[in-house]
Parts: sequence; structure tokens; C-alpha cells
Amino acid sequence: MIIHGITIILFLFLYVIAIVIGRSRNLFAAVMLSGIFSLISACLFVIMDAVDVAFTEAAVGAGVSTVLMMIVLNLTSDRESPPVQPKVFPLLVALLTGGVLIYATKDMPAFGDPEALIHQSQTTNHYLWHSFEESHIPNVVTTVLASYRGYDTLGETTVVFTAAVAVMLLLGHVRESETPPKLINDPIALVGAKMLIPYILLFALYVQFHGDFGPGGGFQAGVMFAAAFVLHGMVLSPKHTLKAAPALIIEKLVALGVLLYAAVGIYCLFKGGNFLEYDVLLSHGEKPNPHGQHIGILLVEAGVGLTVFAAMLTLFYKFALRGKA
Amino acid sequence: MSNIIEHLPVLQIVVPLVAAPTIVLFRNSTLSWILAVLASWFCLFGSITMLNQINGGGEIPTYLIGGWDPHVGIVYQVDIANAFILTLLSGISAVVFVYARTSVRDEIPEAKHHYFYAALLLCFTGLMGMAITGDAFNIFVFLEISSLSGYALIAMGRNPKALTAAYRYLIMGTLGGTFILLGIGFLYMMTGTLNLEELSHAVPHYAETSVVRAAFAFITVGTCIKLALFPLHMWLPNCYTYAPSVVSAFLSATATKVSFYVLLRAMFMLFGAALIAQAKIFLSFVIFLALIGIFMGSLKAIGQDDVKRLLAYSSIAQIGYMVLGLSLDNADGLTGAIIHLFNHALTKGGLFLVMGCFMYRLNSTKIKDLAGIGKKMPLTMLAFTIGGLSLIGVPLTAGFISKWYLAMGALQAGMWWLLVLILLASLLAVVYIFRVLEAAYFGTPEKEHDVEEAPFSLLFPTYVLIGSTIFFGIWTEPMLGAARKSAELFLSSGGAL
Amino acid sequence: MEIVYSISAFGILFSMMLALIRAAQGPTVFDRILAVNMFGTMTVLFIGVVGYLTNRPDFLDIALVYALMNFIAIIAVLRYRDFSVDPAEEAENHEHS
Amino acid sequence: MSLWQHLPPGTIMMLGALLIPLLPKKTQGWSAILLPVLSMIHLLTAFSDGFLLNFSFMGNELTPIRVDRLSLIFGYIFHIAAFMSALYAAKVEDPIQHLSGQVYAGAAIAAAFSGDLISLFVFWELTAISSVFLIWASRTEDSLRCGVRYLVIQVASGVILLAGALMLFHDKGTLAFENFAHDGLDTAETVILWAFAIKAAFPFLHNWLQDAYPKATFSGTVFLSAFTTKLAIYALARGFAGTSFLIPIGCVMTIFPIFFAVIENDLRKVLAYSLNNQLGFMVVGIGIGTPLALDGACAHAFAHIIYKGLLFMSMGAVFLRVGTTEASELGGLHKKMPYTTIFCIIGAASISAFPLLSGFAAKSLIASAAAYSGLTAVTFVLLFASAGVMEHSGIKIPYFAFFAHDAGHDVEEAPWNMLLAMGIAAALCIAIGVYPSALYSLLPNMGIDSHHGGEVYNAYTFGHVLTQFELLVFAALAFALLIRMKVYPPEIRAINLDFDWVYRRVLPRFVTGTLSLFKDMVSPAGRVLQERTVVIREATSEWFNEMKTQKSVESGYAAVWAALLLACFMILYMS
Amino acid sequence: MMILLPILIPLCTALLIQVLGRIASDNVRDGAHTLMAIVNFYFVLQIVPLVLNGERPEFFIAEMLPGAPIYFQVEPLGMLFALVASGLWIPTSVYAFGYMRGHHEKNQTRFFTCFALAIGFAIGVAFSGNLITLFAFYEALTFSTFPLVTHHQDADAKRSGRIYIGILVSTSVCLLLSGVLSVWYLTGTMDFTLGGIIAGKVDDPFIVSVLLALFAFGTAKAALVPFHKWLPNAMVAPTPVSALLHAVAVVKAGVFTILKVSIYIFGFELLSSVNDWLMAIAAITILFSSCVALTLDNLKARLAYSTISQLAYIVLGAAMANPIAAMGAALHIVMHAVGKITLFFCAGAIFVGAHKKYVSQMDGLGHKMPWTMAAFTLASFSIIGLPPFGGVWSKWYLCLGALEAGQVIYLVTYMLSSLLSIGYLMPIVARAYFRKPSEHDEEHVHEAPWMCVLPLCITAVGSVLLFFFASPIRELLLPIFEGGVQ
Repeated sequence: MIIHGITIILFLFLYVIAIVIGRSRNLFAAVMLSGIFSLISACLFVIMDAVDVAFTEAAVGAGVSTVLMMIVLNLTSDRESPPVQPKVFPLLVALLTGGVLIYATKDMPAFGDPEALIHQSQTTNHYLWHSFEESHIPNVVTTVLASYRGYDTLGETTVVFTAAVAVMLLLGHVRESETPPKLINDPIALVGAKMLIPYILLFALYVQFHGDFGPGGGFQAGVMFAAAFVLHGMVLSPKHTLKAAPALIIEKLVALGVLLYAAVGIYCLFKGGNFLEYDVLLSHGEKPNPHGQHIGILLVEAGVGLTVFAAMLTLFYKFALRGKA
Repeated sequence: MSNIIEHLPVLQIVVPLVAAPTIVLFRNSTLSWILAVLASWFCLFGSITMLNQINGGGEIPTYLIGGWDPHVGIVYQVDIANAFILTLLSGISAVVFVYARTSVRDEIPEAKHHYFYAALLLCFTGLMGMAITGDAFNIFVFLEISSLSGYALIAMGRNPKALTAAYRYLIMGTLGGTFILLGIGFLYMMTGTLNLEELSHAVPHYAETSVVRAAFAFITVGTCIKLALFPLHMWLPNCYTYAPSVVSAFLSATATKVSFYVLLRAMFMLFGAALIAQAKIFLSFVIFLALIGIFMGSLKAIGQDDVKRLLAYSSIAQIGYMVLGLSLDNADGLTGAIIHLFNHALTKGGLFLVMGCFMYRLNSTKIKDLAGIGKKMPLTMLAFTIGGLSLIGVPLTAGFISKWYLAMGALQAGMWWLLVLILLASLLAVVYIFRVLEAAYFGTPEKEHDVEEAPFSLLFPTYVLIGSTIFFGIWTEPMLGAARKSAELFLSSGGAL
Repeated sequence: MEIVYSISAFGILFSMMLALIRAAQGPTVFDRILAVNMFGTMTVLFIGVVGYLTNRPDFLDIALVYALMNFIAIIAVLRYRDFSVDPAEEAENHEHS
Repeated sequence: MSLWQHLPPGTIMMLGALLIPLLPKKTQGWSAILLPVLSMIHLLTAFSDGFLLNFSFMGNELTPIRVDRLSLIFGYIFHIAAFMSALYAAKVEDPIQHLSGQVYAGAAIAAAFSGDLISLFVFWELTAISSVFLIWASRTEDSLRCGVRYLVIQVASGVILLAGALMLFHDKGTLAFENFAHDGLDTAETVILWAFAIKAAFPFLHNWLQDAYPKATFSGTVFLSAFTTKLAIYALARGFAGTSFLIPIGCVMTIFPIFFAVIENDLRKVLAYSLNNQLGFMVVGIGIGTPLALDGACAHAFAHIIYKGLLFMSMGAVFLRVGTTEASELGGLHKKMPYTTIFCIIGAASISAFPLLSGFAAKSLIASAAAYSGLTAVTFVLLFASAGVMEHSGIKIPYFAFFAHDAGHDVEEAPWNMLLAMGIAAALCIAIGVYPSALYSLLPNMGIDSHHGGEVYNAYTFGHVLTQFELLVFAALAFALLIRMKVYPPEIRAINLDFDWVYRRVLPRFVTGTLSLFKDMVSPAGRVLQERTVVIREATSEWFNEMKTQKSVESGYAAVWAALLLACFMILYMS
Repeated sequence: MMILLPILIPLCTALLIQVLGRIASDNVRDGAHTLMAIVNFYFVLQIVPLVLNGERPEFFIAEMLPGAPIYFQVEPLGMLFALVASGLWIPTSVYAFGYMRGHHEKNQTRFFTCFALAIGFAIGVAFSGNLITLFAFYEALTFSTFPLVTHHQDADAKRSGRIYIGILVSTSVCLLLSGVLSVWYLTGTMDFTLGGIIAGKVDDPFIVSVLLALFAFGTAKAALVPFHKWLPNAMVAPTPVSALLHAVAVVKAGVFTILKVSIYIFGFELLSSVNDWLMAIAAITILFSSCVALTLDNLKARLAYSTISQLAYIVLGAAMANPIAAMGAALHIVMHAVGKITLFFCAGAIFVGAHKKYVSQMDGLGHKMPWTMAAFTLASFSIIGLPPFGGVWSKWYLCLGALEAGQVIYLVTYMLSSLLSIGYLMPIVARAYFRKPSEHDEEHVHEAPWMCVLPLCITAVGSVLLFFFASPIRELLLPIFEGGVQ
């Protein structure tokens, strides 16, 4: 009951923020508010028990996105030009789409309804009841993500890689700013950040490997890793960071992450299994083979983490090193 | 790796997918190109092998990725329709990638070549993935890959407008992708499965629920955005116009086609059985849209000054044809739609390659700049002529076959008026193609430009595609057979929509 | 215990609302930055409370991430916001919107 | 059967004619004279009465050569006429005339020997094609137009013949050119008769003749006068002998040209009318259809070709020397052209049927035949017509050309070859008149007068001669009287239109009328269409421009469309 | 394979010309063109004995649509058409040689290329074994001739080109293709079958009428009245094109199509139940275009309208739905071809030799250009249908067919048209021979180059010879009409 109340309030917040963002011409305010928006949605995810999603949302939505958007705002104006199309159009779009969505909820099973087919289906049952015996990993989400639907995750990793490639393609050859943005002349920030960075990295490693047991995994860890470097780049300067993590190497890491993932799959082929069939890893022919699953998941998670980390950092580099037009 | 044939379905995706990061790793223009070409050739080999096998009455066993059962993991189920589309995609890529070498060197800065090829391969991978997969969510994943790389590729055009075009495409594409995702989510919510096979069995049971219906609506609109059905076509003309030649050729031949294929699959395999009652009114609505698309696209194509843009509008019209064939809801119409998908891909791809040749030599594709070019670049112009004829649907070219089947479909549906409209619309194609031909062959150039024939490295791939429009206009059996079988598959699997 | 958690949760929500209003209204950049920062802190607290409310203390991991991210975001704002714009003008701008 | 027997008579002339243009200009005319001679030899040596050549062509059984007495007599006279005409024209330096003249004559001869309708049609049309050049050869504006008119009508006759042949073939499966008049005329045969009627210049179908002949060259007219109409007479004699309604037609033909001839100023046209009138006699003869009447028709045709040729030759000579044959411009030439005058008078007397001249010998056959058949009225009509002939041809022609008031033309006598040709013709006129039985022996029925016990007909009975003289004297008196009283129609320069206004005025109007009707019908639709397309084009281009300008809003619109479509689909799926 | 050669050789010739146009002199190129024309004719002739023996040589290319392959079969009608097209290609190639030189035309390589292509496609039409193949080549023919029409590249040429392609393509796509589709849909086959394939499958006379209309009007190459405009417009092309293509190959492809459709798709029996209006239209076309021809001063335009009228002869023959008329129609394809090509040759020769294209300017040309005008005269007679020219025989059968069909009115139409054709052809002859040339002409007019004159003399003589040697053609055609003729 209480949870319901909290949820409703949080949703109210969301509506309000969305409307305010929609009406605001001030982009800085919009960025700030969208940071808040993603924090609230992360809270909602937590309440809905989708902790892995909440994790990602917090790391990407509230953290890295805000950073990148700030950088972009820095490169352009923070005032939005008045819209060209009639104002009624966006409303129309929202009403129509919203109408359909609302209509869709009519026959929707109630949230958490145990009778809902989604909870009854063969698929869900298999995930819930067989995943541990098959992979010895308590966090079902990780098993589903990295093994059952590992191919999707390969795809998602590729999406990240694609995004990185896209950015490199578009911004690959930008002139670097002649006058680097001023350093923050604040020793507190500097020291605080410097102290924090190792812990962030450590925490990232924790997230990477703790994924088997709790919320976490390659995606979140990658972002955390990148966040540490981003922090470094912000409090010192991106050029300093480049020395620690040269752009070229980072770019290659993006590719390597995907390759690592795919290589695991292909190795499975060579071992006589299907693509991404971890059972054949460390195999003595038995099935299910939790060891194989385990090592497979570990490796692909590493691949994911690598790609996400490198991609995030690349994005940061590309934007942060770009001079104001 | 005991038997490569056994793993062909997944290798179709994995090979280009692996090639892309490898390219990024090596950062070498030539090597990138070689890898891309090899990957696409491998895929072509693979898809032809599979197509042959299925065409020969064989079956490709369901490929279980990760070794998991269909209801647990992701499977690849290659049927005739899949194989058909895969062959088309990899065939187009195999040619376009070869062509890319010279064209890319001309249009893209050297330092970005490897990214460009990587993006191209990724786009290719995404499209292949959408075509082959048997899993609803997997479609979305690959849709994302292809879309993202597509946006970037389009933005690489030399004209600054390419960026805006890509941006607009990004907005529309994201909208479409989101809709599709929502639809898939809804379906999953109601059925608890993402496997298409299982979905197609499960969905009819929940056809009456608002969720499934909303899912259908979202998926329909989402795919329609991606395939640029009128009136959701607005992103397309600018993208095709300002994208680099290779990209125009590649995307025009593949991207919308795959989206159409997804729509086809969704319509017939998921909705078909579920929405029998709504079929009639729904179809007439789609026919209406398709017809407007055909005529509007053709009419606007007539008014264009830039040939690439002209071709882009013509694409909208041709998409109208495909959707029309789909909505006729009979074997001939559907065969027409599917074979038109194939034929139009060849034709339009070929034509955009020709445009690439012009870009390479003239740096423009404006009609007024093409005046009198027929004399300077006869082979290029000949290719355009043949492609144009195929677009019009002249017999002995591929375009004719598809129009034939569409028209037969209209007859079978008892819609004589539609037959007339279809034929009338192809006349509009005559007008816009002949505008170009007239200028190129009989126009007098404003100033004598001193240009040579396009280089062999561009002409050869162009002619492979253009030649294939003739080849498949005469020796139609393999592709037509596949299209027909696909149509039958669709019609039987979903019942009559 | 649950009552306590509940009350604190609603209390936090209330403070979040206040921060939200400030972030939305501005009118100066500093208002917004401060509001966001405060909101982040509230979120961390909130997740902690909810974690205990639902008996899932491992949510604290997430709260930790939030705290970190909040810090980084604020650094980014400070780093990339051009503060040379006159706050008054900023306020005026806001009036218009 | 030798090769020569495969060549229809006359073909030698046609083929030979093709070589004429290749010869030097001076010799062309002279070599043309050779052709009829050669052809005559060919006819005489290769064929005999009763010869038939059959062969199958294009699936039809054809008889390109059939020789019998009827065709032979026409063959002979056509050769003679061709020879005379060629001789007359020998000095003309115009290869086209020689060529077409010989082809024309040859075709007429060949037509006379055609045993089936296709062959007949072929040569029939060939006469039309070749003869038109003789008209054009005058090279005047008038003659050019007239030639086309002439050709149209001649070819019309041909195509009608073809139509008739087709219908006959379709109905009866035969193409044989036989007498069609045995058991009444069916449609096909009537159509064929119409074809013949045109060429034979039946009333109301006759105008081409008066139109064209005066416009041909002076030598061309001589050719023209000999063949076309006589070929038609031959065809009528062959196909429609004994068709009784030809008798009144023939009667009308004999009468009405007289009036036109009398008022006509152009003497060649007068001759053309008189030609028409003479044909009337022959048609009557054919209509009567008794052997004697047929003989009469043939004999008359034979004689007529000669004397009418002679008259045209003399007028041609006048035309050559003076440059016109308008009566109003002529007169008093007898001093300058005495021989021509004499020959003309012989011809005129001949046509007027003075005894001892050929006309008398021939015409009386028909008159007698009519009388024998009890056609008294016809006999009288023929008598009257004879008087009329005397009136306009016998007296008017020589009088106005050579006597009357002296127009004061200072001209030379005609060239010797022309005089020679005229001389031969005149001699023949006299020879036949004096010794008609020679002609009679050539006739199809040998001139057997069954009424008089199967003997050869005798023209010179007392009654015949007397009647004729009375007639002639009265006619001459009438002429003298009329001239005296100044009531004889004066010679006015005018074109007398009779039935030819139909095709000179009505037909062109018909053509232009239909065309404009068509245009009226079609062009509004076309104009409307054109306007519409313009409107559409403008409208669409406006639309295009509009569409081009809206750019930045596109994605916004697209999103709206997407949402709208979403709603539409939703509603559709819900329904 | 043998029957493929006559189609392939022209196409290869096109290629050869392109190559030679680039690497060799013009003379070599045009020589090759003529040589290939001769070679092609030789190969066409090789097929004749087979067809005469009753064989139907066939060649199967590919199953384009299931049950509707690209497939060639030589039957007498097609044989005849191929003979005409390929035979007349030889003189035309020589003529074009002279004409294009004499006229200093540009883009000659393109011209000869498209020319050869058009011939190849025309023979393709002739040898088509089913409707779809025929349609394919019909369309190809349209497109291959487009560059020839717009050859001069000026505004006039472009405008005419648009009308040309507009009418031909829109009719063929909207109507003819609809017809083909419908036949396929209704009968499930498109093979040419003696006796027709629709008969027995469709019995609603309305539908049959509609089908007939689709074919008759869809084949705009046959220039029936509402769709005849393209032909006069096509006359902006250089004369060899007008001569061979727009008097022989292209237009004959149109009437050939109608003829084939009436014989092999509808069948006479079925056709005779619905043919009334088509006959009327054809008759109207005959008379109308003849009348128009009378009023035109431009020689080529006049000839074009004459062609329209003559084409309608053939359509009328086909529409009369009996073997005799069809035989006449088939014969007329040959007879008119030889005659009309000569006329066009002459028109071109006059253009080259005297730079005249209006009838009113042609006074006295006969003396300066004796050979040309002589040929013109002979050909005119042939067109009019006078003996002894080939035109007689076709008209004979056409008229007989009209009688057979019980339609005397169309017999009269044919007759009337002959007279009208005198009206528009003979004045030209008369003028040329019997009018005084203007003084200006005395110096500037001369006989066209021998390369122009020789072919036109040959074809003129040919029109005479066809009168005497028409029997073999009839023999060739007889099997189709067995029982109907005699």
C-alpha cells in the first residue's frame, strides 16, 4: 500500500518534470531536469524490482548523459529556437500515442499478477527454475542476459559499438579546441575527485564481477569505469586523461570488447557447439555444464564491460576535445 | 566447427559482425575494404547455399543459439522467405561493397574509411539479422544496429544537408524503433514468449485484448515508418539524396526492403490469423495509402531536378507497389510484392550506383548538369537507361515481372480499377525516367564539360546490378519460385489476412 | 520499523518535491545546480529507505552508484557551464519562456 | 506453246515502251512507231482465233490471253490506232508521252485479249495509269488538276471492276470474262457494268471525257480518243451484249452531247462530246445485241477510232500551230493549212456518215439492226443523232477552224509526219467507205445480215443512201440557216459545266467538310485535354514548389502523421 | 538456335557499330552495318524453307513467368514479317549510308546503333511464340526507336519524341498490357494457338469486346484513329527511320500484333461475333487519314497519314475475322511495306538532293531527279493498289474478305480509299514531272547520291516484282488459312 503511494507520487513527479521540460526554452534547465527525471525513473525501477535496469539508468541516464549534454550545451547555445510547426502538433502526437497506450492498458494483466501469462510461460519458468542448475549463478538476470539471451546481448554490445563507430565517423576528425577550457581552480574538487577515482574504479570492478550475484554486470561496470575517467578528465583536463588512456587504444578497445564477446561464441563453434553454447567450454561432454556457462558468462560480461567503457570514454573524448564552434 | 553448412545461419550474421570490429582494429582503408567485401561474399555464398537447399525441397534445421531450446533462447529459423531476403541483402552488399572502394575514396576522407566500412558492415549485419532471426526482440536489436549505423552513414554525405537529413531520419527512425519495441513488449507481456513461431501460435488467442491490438498498431506504424510508406516517407528523399553514393545505393536497395519484410512477417504470421475479421477494412485502408504513395511518389519524382532525389521519390512509389501487393492478400499479389522487393532492390541499387558514377565524374546529379552526358559517359548512361526501363517495368527487365504479378494480383482480387491504376502509375515512371534520358542524350550541356567514362571499378559493379535486372527479368525461375513459395508460406502460416 | 521507513520515505519525497520546484523554477543557474544536487542526495536516501522497506538491502549498491554519479554530474555542470552570463539576464530569460 | 504465246498481245508495246526513254531524244518518237508494228506482227503470227492461255496464279485460274473474233477486231484497230498516233506524235520530243502512249495502247490491246476479270482489271487499270500522263504532259495547271481528276475516275472504274470481279468470284467462284447478260444481271454483274459504264462515259458518268481530252497534249488526245472508251465498248460487247436497257442509255448518249457540243467553244471539247455521242451508237448496238447489231457496234468502233482519230489529229495540228482550239480564236486556216483542212473535212464527212466514207458503212449497220429488231423509236433517235453529229462535228469543226471569219493566224502547214498520219487515216476512212465488206469480214459475225438471208450486210442500198443524204442536207441547211440568222450559239470563251460540278465542287467540299467535321469533333476534346494538362501541370508544379519549401517542419509533420496513422490502425484493429 | 540468329545479329550489329564508331572510320562502320544486314537476311532466308515445309522452328529462352516463357516460334506470318523487315533492312542500310552523309547528320553512330536494335526487336516481335514475348519485344521496339525520333535533338524533335513515347507507351502499358494480363488471367495461357485461346474460355461478348478493344487500341503502333498522332510526329526523325521503321518495322509490328492476336488469340469464330465496331473504327481511320493526307503539304506528313490509312487496311482485314481477309492483311504487310518504304526513300532523297520537304515546292523535280521521281511514281501506284504492282493482291484478298464477311460497305471503303490515295499521291507525281521548276531550283537541285537512289530504285522495282511473284508469299501463308482461301 505504501509502496503504491510512493509509486504514485514518483509518477506525479515524472509528469510534472516532463511537462516542465516540454515547456522550457531554457536548455540548461532541461538538462538539469532530465537528470532528475532519470533519477526518479531509476527510483521507480527500484521499486518495481528491476534493479539492474535502475542501475543502468542511474549510471547512464543521470550520470554520463548529463555530462555529455553539459558538454554539448557548452558547445552550443542553451536557448532553444522557437518551434516551426504549430504548437498543437506535439500535443496531438502526445494525445494520440498516449491514447493508444492507455487503451492498451485496458486488458493488461495487473502489475505483478502471478496469473499473468508472462509469469506462467514456459520461458519464465525455465528461467526461474532451471537457471541455477544450468549455470550455478544466483542472479537470473545475468544468466538470461549473458547466456539464454546472450545473443541479444551481443547485439546490444554491437549497438554500443555501432554508436561509438557512428560518433567516430561523425566527429572523428574535429579540430581540437585551441584554448582548452579553464581548469577548475578548486582544490576541494580536485582532491575530492582524485581520492574518489580509485574507489570508483574498484567499485566498477566489484559491479562487474558481482553481477553474478546481485545487480550489476558488464554494462553498469563499463559505465562506472568510464565515469572514473570522465571525472578525471573533467577535474584536470581531457588532455591529461588522454595521456592515461590514449584515444587510439580506447577506440580499439571498443572493437576488442565486441570481438571478445564474439570470439567466445565462435570458440564454442570450434569446440563443436552452437554459437555461444557455453556448455562446450571446459567441457567433459556433460550437459548441463555450469562451469562452462560460468566461464562463458564471465568472458562475455568482460567483453561487454570493455566495449561499454571504451565507448563511453570515446564519446567523452570526442565531445570534450571539441572546440566551440 | 564440424560442419560449416550446419552453422551457416548464424555465420551469416557473425561473419560481418566480427568483420566490423576487426576493421576498426586495423584502421587500414584497403584492408577494411577487403574484409568488407570478403564478409559480404561469404554471406552471399551462405545465403545462396541456403536458398538452394530450401528451393530444392530441403530444410534448414532450426539453429539454436547458445544451444538453448526455442522457448528459452534465441533461434534462427531459416525458411524460404528468410533465405530469399538474405540472398537479396548479401547479393546487393557483395556488389555495392566492391563498388565502394573507388567511390568511398572519392567521397569520404581517408582517415574515416575504416569507420565507414565498419558502419557499412554493421548496417549490413543489422539488416541481415532482422531478416534471419526468429525472435521478436532480436529483430529490435538488429534494427537498432542497422538504424544507428545507417544514420551515421547518411550523415557522411558531402553536402551539409546530409547531416540534417540524417538527423531527421534519426528522429523518425527512433520513433519507429520505439513503436516496434513497444509492440514487441506488449506482445511479450501477453504471451510470455518472444519466439516468433510461438508468438504466431499464441497471439491469436489474445487477439481480442487491447494489448495485442495496440501492439499490432505500434508494430505496423513502426515498420511503416522504417519502410517509408506514405505518409511516413518524409525522411527518405533527403537521406537518399544527400547520403554518399554507396550508402544511397546500399540503403535504398536494402533498408526499406527489410522493413517491408518485417511488416510482411508481422502481418501474416502474427496478425493474420488474429485479425481475420478486421482484414477487409484494414486492407482497403492500406491499399488506399499505397496508392496515394505510388501516385504521390511518382508525381513528385517528376518534379525533381536532382536525379538522386528523383530516384528517392520513385522509391516511395515503388514501396507503394510492394505494400499494395501485400494488401491484395492473394498469392499473386503477395508474390508480386515479394518479387518486387527483390527486383526493385536490384534496380534501385543499380541506379544509385549509376548516380555514384556521376558523382565521381561530375560531382553532381542535377539533371541540368547531366545534359548531354550520354555522349561523354555512354556506358554509365546505358546502365541508367536499362535501370530506368526496369523501373518503368518494361518487359525483359525485372521490373516487368513484379508489375505483372501485382497486376495479376489485382485481377485475382477482382479489382479491375486497380489494374488500371497500377498500369497508369507505371506511366508516370516513364515520364520521370525519360526526363533524365532526354536531358542526358538529347540535351545540350550548358558548358562543355570534359569528363571521361566512369572508371571500371565503378562500372563493373554497376553493371552487375543493372545486368541482373535484365537477367532476372528473363531467367526468373529461381527468384520467382522463391517469391512464390514465400508468398504461399505467408498465406498458409497466418491464414488469409 | 516499517512505519518509520514509510514516514521517512514520504518525508524524503516531500523534500524531493521542494527540490524539484526549485530546479524547475530556477530562476538562476545556481538554484538549479543546487536543486539537482539536493535531489541526487535525496534519491540516494530514498533508495536506501525503499531498500529497507522492501527488505532488499542490496539496493545500497545502487544508492552508492547514485551518489557517485551525482557527484560527477555536478562536476560536469561546474566544468562546462559558462557562468559569465549575468544571472539577472538568466532570470529574465526564464520569464519569457 | 512458244514464249511468244505466253506474252499477251500488246505486251511487246508495253515492254518496248520502257526502253524508249533510254534512247536519244530525236529517235524516241520514231522508234515508238516500230512498236505497234512489231506488236501487230506478234499478234498476227503467234495467235489465231480460238487461242486460249490458261494458268493458275495466286490460287486463281486466269486466262490472260483469249483470242476470238471479237477481241481480234479490237486488237487490229487498236494496233492501227497506235500506229497512227505514234506516227502523228513522232516528232514530239517528250519521252514520257511516247512511253505512256505506247504503254497505254499496249494495255488496251492486252485488255482486249484478257479472258478473265483479273487480267482485264490489270490492263484496265494500266490504261488508266498510263493515259493520265498524256494529260499531264500538257504541263499546264489545268491539265495537272484535270489529270488527277481523270485518274481518280479511271481508277474508280478499275476498282469498281475489281469489286465486281470480287463479288462475282465470291458468289460464283469464277473469274471468267464472259457474257454476263444471259439470265439477267445480279449484283456483281451490275457492279461490273458500272465499271464499264464509267469508261464508256455513260450519261452522268461522262464528264471525265470532256474534261480530260481537251486538256491532253495535241498528240495525247489522239491516243486517248482511240483506246479508253473503245476498250469499254469492247468490254460491254463482251460482257453485256443484249442487255436491253443499254438501248435507252445509248439513245440518251447519242442525243444529249449534241446540245453541249453545239454550245461548246473549244473544238477539241466539241470532238469529245461528239465522241460521246458516237459511243451512244455503239452502246445501242450492244444493247440490241443481235449479231448484226454487235457487228455494227464493232464496225462503228473500228471506223470511229479512225475518223475520230483523224479529227483529233487535225485539231491537234491546229493546236500545235495556233496554240488553241477555241473556236472563237480560229478561222480561215484553210489557206495556211490546206492539207489539214482536207483531212479534217474527210474526217468530218466520215463522222457525219457520208456515203462512201467509213462512218456510213458502220453506222448503217446499227441503224439497220435497230430497225430489224423493231425498235422504230430507236431508229429515229439514231437518225436525229446522226443529224446532230453532222451539225456539230461534220460542219462546225471544219467550219470554225478552217473557214468562218479569218482570225489571221499566220501559221505553217502541219509537219509531214502528222500529215502522213492524217493521210493514212483519211485513206482508211475512204477505203472502208468504199469497200466496207473488208471491214465486215473482220467482224465477229462477219457482218452477216440474217434479215437478208445470211448474206453479208450491204450498206449501199438505195434506201440507206437516200435517207442519209436527206439527213445530211437538212442538217447542213439547218446549220447555214442558223448561222445566217445569227441564232447559232456564239463562240464564247467559257467552261460549260454539266454534270462535272458534282466532282469538281461537291466532292472537294465533301472531303473538306468531313475533315472539318472531324476536327470539330476531335479537337474540342483535344483542346480540353490540353488545357486540362496545362492546368494540372501548373497546379502540380505549385504543389511541388510548396512541398519543396517546407523543410524543417518535415520531421514534425512526420511525427504527427505517425501518431495519426497509429490511431487509424488502432481503430481499424479495434473495429 | 537458327531462329535466334536473325534476332541476335542486329543486336550484335548494334554493339559492333558502337565499337566501330569509336575505333574505325565512318565508312567502315556503315559498311559493317550493310554487311550485317545482308548476313541477317541470309539467315532469315535460311529459315524460309523450313517454314514452307510446314515446320515451326522454335527456341525456348527462359521461363520468364511460369507458363509464359520467353519463347520464339516461327510461323508463316512471323516469317513473312521477318522477311520484310530484314529484307528491307539491306536497302535501307545503303540508303541511310547515303542519306546521313548527304545530310551531314550528327550522332550517326547512335543512329545506326538504335537502328540495328530496332530491327532486331522487330524480328523478335515477328518470331515471338507467345503473347508475352511479343509484348516484350513490342515495348523494346518502342524504346529503341525513341532515340531515332529525337535524333535531331532540337525542341521540335524532343516534343515529337515525347508524343511518340507518350502515346506508344501509355497505350501499350495501359491497354495492351491489360489485355495481355487479362488473357493470361482468363485463359491461363498465352501461347499462340490456331483457332484462338479465348474461344471457349470466355463467352461473355462484352468481355470479349473489351479485350478486343484493349488489344486494338493498345497496339498504338497500328495507329488506329484516336491513337494515330504519334506517327506524323515520328516523322521528325531522319528519313531512313521514317522509311524502315515508321513505314515498315514499327508500324507493321503493330498491325502484325493485331493480326496475330486476331488469328491466334481470339480466333476468327469468336472475333466475328464482336468485330463490328472494330471494323467501323478501322474504316473510319482509313477514310479519315486519307482525307487528312489530302490536305497536308509536308510530304513526309502526307506519307505518314497515308501509312495510317494503309495500316488500317490491315487492321480492318484482321477485324473481318475470316481467313481470306486475314490473308489479305498479311499480304498487305508486305506490299505496303515495299511501296511505302520507296516513297519515304524518295522523300528523303528529295530532301537530300533538293532540300525540299513540301509538296508545293516540288515542281519540276522529275527532270532533275528522274530516278527518284520514277521510283516515286511506281511506288505511288503500288500504294494506290494499281496493277501491276504488289498492292493489287493484298487489296484483292482484303476485298474478297470483306465480301466473305458480308460487309460490302468495307469493300466500298477500300475502293474509296484507293481513290483518295490517288488524290494525295498523284499530284506530287504530276507536279514533279509536268510543272516548270522554279529558276532557283535549276541550279540547286540535283539527283541525290547514288547510295540513296539505288535502294529506292530497287524497292520500286520490287513493288512491281511483287505483283508477279506474289504466289510464294501466298504459299507461305496458306497453312494458316487452310480451307479459307480457295
